[in-house]
Amino acid sequence: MRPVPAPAPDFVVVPARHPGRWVVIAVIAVIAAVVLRSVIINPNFQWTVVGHYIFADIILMGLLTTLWLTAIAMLLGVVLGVIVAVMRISDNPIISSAAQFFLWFFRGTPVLVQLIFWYNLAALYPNYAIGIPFLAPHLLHGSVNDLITPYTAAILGLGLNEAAYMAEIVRAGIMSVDGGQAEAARALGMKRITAMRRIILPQAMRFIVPPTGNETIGMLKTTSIVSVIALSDLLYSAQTIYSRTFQTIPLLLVACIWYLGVTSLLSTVQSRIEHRFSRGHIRRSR
Amino acid sequence: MRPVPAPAPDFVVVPARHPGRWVVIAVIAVIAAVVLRSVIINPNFQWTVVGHYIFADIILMGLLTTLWLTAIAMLLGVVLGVIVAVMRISDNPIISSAAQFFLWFFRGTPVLVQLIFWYNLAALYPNYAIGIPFLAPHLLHGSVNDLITPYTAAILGLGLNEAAYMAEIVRAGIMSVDGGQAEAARALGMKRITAMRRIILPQAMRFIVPPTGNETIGMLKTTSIVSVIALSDLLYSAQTIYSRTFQTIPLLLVACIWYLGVTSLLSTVQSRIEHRFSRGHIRRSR
Amino acid sequence: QDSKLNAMLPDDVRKAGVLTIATDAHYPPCESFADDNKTMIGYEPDMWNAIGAKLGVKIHAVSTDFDGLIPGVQSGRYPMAMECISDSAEREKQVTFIDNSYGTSAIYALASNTTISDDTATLCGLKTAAQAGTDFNDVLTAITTRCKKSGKPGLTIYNYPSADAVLLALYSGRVDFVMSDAAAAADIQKHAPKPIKIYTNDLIPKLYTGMVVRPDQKQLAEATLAGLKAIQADGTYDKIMEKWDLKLLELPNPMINQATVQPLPTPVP
Amino acid sequence: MSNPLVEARQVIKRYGNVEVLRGVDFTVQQGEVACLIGPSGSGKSTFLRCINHLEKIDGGTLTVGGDFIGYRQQGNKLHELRENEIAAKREKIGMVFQRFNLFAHKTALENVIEAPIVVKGEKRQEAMEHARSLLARVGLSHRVDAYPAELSGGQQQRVAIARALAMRPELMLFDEPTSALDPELVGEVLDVMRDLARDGMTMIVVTHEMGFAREVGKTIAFMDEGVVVEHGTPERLFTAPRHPRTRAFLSKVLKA
Amino acid sequence: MSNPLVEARQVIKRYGNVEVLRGVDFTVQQGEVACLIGPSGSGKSTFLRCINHLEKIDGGTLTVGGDFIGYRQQGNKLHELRENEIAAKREKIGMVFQRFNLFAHKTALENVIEAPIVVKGEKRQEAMEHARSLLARVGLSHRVDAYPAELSGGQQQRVAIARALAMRPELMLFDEPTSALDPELVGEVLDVMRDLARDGMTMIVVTHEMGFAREVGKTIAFMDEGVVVEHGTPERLFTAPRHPRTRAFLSKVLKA
Ligand SMILES: Nc1ncnc2c1ncn2[C@@H]1O[C@H](COP(=O)(O)OP(=O)(O)OP(=O)(O)O)[C@@H](O)[C@H]1O
Ligand SMILES: Nc1ncnc2c1ncn2[C@@H]1O[C@H](COP(=O)(O)OP(=O)(O)OP(=O)(O)O)[C@@H](O)[C@H]1O
Ligand SMILES: [Mg+2]
Ligand SMILES: [Mg+2]
Repeated sequence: MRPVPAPAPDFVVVPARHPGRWVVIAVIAVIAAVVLRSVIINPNFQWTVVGHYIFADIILMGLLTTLWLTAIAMLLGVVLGVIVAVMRISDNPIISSAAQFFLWFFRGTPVLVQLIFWYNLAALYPNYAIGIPFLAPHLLHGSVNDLITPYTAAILGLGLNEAAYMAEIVRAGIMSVDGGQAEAARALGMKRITAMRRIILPQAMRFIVPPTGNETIGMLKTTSIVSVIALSDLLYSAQTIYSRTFQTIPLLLVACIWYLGVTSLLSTVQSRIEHRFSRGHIRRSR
Repeated sequence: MRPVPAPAPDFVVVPARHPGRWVVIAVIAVIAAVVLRSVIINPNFQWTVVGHYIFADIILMGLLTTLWLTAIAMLLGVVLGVIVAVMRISDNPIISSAAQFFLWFFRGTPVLVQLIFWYNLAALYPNYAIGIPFLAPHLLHGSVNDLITPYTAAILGLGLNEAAYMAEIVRAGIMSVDGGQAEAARALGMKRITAMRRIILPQAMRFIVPPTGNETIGMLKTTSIVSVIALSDLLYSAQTIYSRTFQTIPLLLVACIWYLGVTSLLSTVQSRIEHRFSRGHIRRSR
Repeated sequence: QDSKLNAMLPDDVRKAGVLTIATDAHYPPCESFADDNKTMIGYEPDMWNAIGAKLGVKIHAVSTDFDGLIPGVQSGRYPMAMECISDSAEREKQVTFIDNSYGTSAIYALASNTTISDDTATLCGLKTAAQAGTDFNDVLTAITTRCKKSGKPGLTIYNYPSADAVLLALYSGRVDFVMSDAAAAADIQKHAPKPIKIYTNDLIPKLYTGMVVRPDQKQLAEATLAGLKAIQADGTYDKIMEKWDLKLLELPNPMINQATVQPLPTPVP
Repeated sequence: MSNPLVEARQVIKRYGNVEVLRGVDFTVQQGEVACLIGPSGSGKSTFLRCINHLEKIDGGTLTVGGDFIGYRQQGNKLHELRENEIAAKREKIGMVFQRFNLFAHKTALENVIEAPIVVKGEKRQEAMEHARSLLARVGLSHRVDAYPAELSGGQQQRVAIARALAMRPELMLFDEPTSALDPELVGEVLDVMRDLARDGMTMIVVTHEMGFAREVGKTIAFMDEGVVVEHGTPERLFTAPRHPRTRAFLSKVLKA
Repeated sequence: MSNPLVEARQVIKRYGNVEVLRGVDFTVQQGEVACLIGPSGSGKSTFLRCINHLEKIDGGTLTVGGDFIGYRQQGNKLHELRENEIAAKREKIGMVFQRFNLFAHKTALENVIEAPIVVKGEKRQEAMEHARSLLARVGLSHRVDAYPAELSGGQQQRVAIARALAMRPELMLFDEPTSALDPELVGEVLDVMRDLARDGMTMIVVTHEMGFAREVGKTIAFMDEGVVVEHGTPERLFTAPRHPRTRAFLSKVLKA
């Protein structure tokens, strides 16, 4: 190595220019303006109709149904999904095949069919009776139709279906956690299930959250399928109106505006959760 | 340490018994038998009707539509999804916001609306004209209805929608690949895009495949939404028949049987692909 | 209320004092939701309320998507369904009909389209649409058959899942004409974004439409039929049909499963 | 001297068809520090993992404190235990890994209190106090709230030691605890281990730090190809290895 | 001696508000081996990464072969290059990481041929031949088809060296290439590096292997807190360090 040379001659640094970027910005701006203008002035969009219905009671009621159905179905889906995923990777062959069967069945059939099935369980089994053989054969009994209201059917149908999809996501997440973590937990005397709950799952969340965001946003739209069991969500409420007034496009716009709003909200929540679960995981420099 | 003691006294090892397992197996077997029996003998299922329609031409045609729509929509979804995901994590703020807008819009609106929108573009814009201002103002022009057939509308609607969901999945996958891999690629002189294509994405596949399996199986059922644009998939074909004959339950069974079959096939393919992409990733002992 | 009619009802319905009817309230003028989106309006709601009054039961109407309708009846969740359901031999194998009116269809086209007329020949080679799984499709097939017989090209038929999707295809110019319920003509013309003209055709048949119950609900079917006859006898039926501008579709002598008991002629293409 | 805490006789372990441990004999007395050395792949880690039954053995006997970790003894019958029953028995054995394996989503303090709370059911307050004193002992009082990714390797390994000690084990197993560390950081971890040895903790240490083995080890065992080839006091083994394989190995390692 | 391949003058690098490099001066001649030593966090890795512009510098100048890696010079103006233009310039600089960073989904051979094919556009056949000869040179002819996870650390690091050499670089950067290796395996990697040095490759090596630095290094630079505190020949630096910080560091490392 040489003795340190004299200080460097003063170079002037010229930052990298990206002329392409400005062209792209300009083109996008022009296109956006044209599209926006044509959307606003195009009479087919019937903006006055949109304005009339956007806060209509029926739409807001539908939105409410969409929101709570999504919330409950996702809750059930995540909780059951975690359980099924853990069962699926169990060493016990029975537990793991049971989980696999669940996955196969509920991923494999359309949710429409599942809903109709639950709702009309009575067609197959009109009455139920739970009892203790010989002693009290009919401890609890009644009509299946009374037991399964549209709400229970919707929650069962959407929740179980979602659980199957979530199970697959959770499984992938668990597999992505470094094996050393489980090993350390076992060496400390934790039971498998404790290690899963306290050590593996919290770390798997990093991988689980983004696809779960997808599922939640998807569920928001899937709920409209409950119209087959006489429940009316946001989209179906809009459809109800336009089946009478034939104002199809403006009413779909009303639904879209609400969906976009809720989706934006959920995306924000998602990136917060993602941030939270990346705790302790500093990505090495790129 | 002591001198080595005499060989161990001969203990007899009694393997762990899992009496619980056998009870569970028995219970499951009994339940399965009861359910199966009741499914087979229950007249509501109308198995003869199922048998009559299971290989009916219209059902098989519907199945075909389901299959090719799923294939093309997923293909478009994956390809576009990868592009959008890569754009989303780009350093270039314009590219990344464009990707974010795409995600926001296509995840945020129901696919039903997107389909109706594409299909009925003509209601909004009856004609199109692409030209060079002043010189050849109408180089290409025609009726939008001729341009957008049910098929193009279906592919656009399903594919773009799926792309938004896939983008989120791919992004999560890319973030899960160790940062050192990108670094090594850059140090070897690879351009970002080359590193992404050759090094990062193939390794991200491990994380991408399971949720993509979910998406594909979901898409299989989502295709039935194309009925709004006069295409008839498996489920809708069944619906068309039962809306005439009122044999709702047996025809839904027909659809379910096919869906379960295809899902089983896809699950097998998925685990093969998963296996393939875990190449070089030996999990440390659990 | 007529105590003799009330006595005809099955015990469970009579004791409950409520009869649940499932429908899909998205088909004006059969039934649709009023502006409050709770009340169902249409000629069928008027009719079921009148019959309910005669039978001495309250009617509880539930709107559900069609896919849930028949399974709901078969499972006993809904004792009855009413949704301008047209009667056919095939459907009678699944459910029992109490027919209450005629149903028929009409051809709808944009007023700007001047080539179409009541003559079948003007329709040959055009694009058309109808709701999937409906009898409208049989008419379209018949038109195609006649066109082909006279050496002309047949129709290109698109099927959509709902009446509004069919109309949207017409407005967006995707099809030249559509086939839909004749009863809806007034509503369609009132709400259409573009002027609409209506045509008839000699290939359009008349059908019976009615309420449906599970085949083993003979007693409920008989009671309902008796109620229907009662409102015909006292003139309520006439008033309802007149109010909805449907006098032409009145069914003078209603029966159970009329499509097989007293088949209507099908026009020959 | 007549109180063996760990006693292994003819321990055999197979992965599929490969016999990784081919009859290991090994005894450690209460309060003793035993070092295991040997080339890569000789089965050192595998043997260590057998001791707390992270791996099931396929032959021989292996007891800790006279107790079969994976079995319940009844007469001359050994009833295999289920995973959850074994878990409880692992409490008394602490283990420190080469790659630390700290829980990445928990701070240093949370790492240490986790097992006492969820496994032993200690009160949070108590566990915290104990954890703080342990972290102080390994010189990390100022870093209790840092996440593992924010700690240097040496600091992470010291947290790992504190985590194992929090369960108040009778025996500590170390699997190359310093080999993932920068040379500068090795010292701080060895210091902690020296300290533990002085306090009378029974320890089995797989290590490549010959200086440490010589200074702290009461006995050294040299493993190769799944057996303990030779063992003895450090003085004897390092100065007069009897077996040619021991000699070859030592010459290679001591030179580097 | 008048042909500096790498020339750094007053290089400054900040992460946010933290100045990590606070004016580094450093020169390496063509064909020379320079070793960088210093405590953890002193900025050795950061400086190495600045040389091939994996990090952008915030002040000073840094040239390789007279060329500004991140800039195009025009008169006394330095035009910043875009990432893709810089990529091309990195070809002539090979880099070996502490954690190897082999492409996990590719075999040893595929790791080595990847960059020549996709970056330089070499023919597959040619690249394969070259790769095989390089893998033979690092003693891995028998393991060409193994995936990284199937290789020992020492073998992985040797593949990483072959991978860097496959681009026929003028300069090789090593960032603690042996610190993640078991002591037994260190030797095999250092042997390969010795070999390279003998063949006249210009190398900058961040290392804790003082024996290697002393034997192979032409010059040694000691870094602390973002500056080169002292540099000189190994003999001088190791036997008569001038700066007290150098002395403190060396005493700690040489003892371990
Ligand atoms: N889960 C496993 N499946 C198959 N083989 C294994 C497994 N774990 C270890 N082995 C093999 O067992 C042998 C002993 O491995 P072990 O890790 O015990 O060696 P070691 O002495 O600890 O080596 P090192 O110093 O490299 O850590 C090796 O050949 C290894 O490849
Ligand atoms: N991406 C980053 N963001 C913020 N600070 C960083 C980043 N990378 C490194 N640093 C900080 O820069 C300083 C120098 O780090 P560097 O890795 O260059 O040190 P080093 O000498 O290589 O140390 P070691 O011997 O531990 O590898 C450290 O204090 C480190 O915390
Ligand atoms: Mg080991
Ligand atoms: Mg470093």
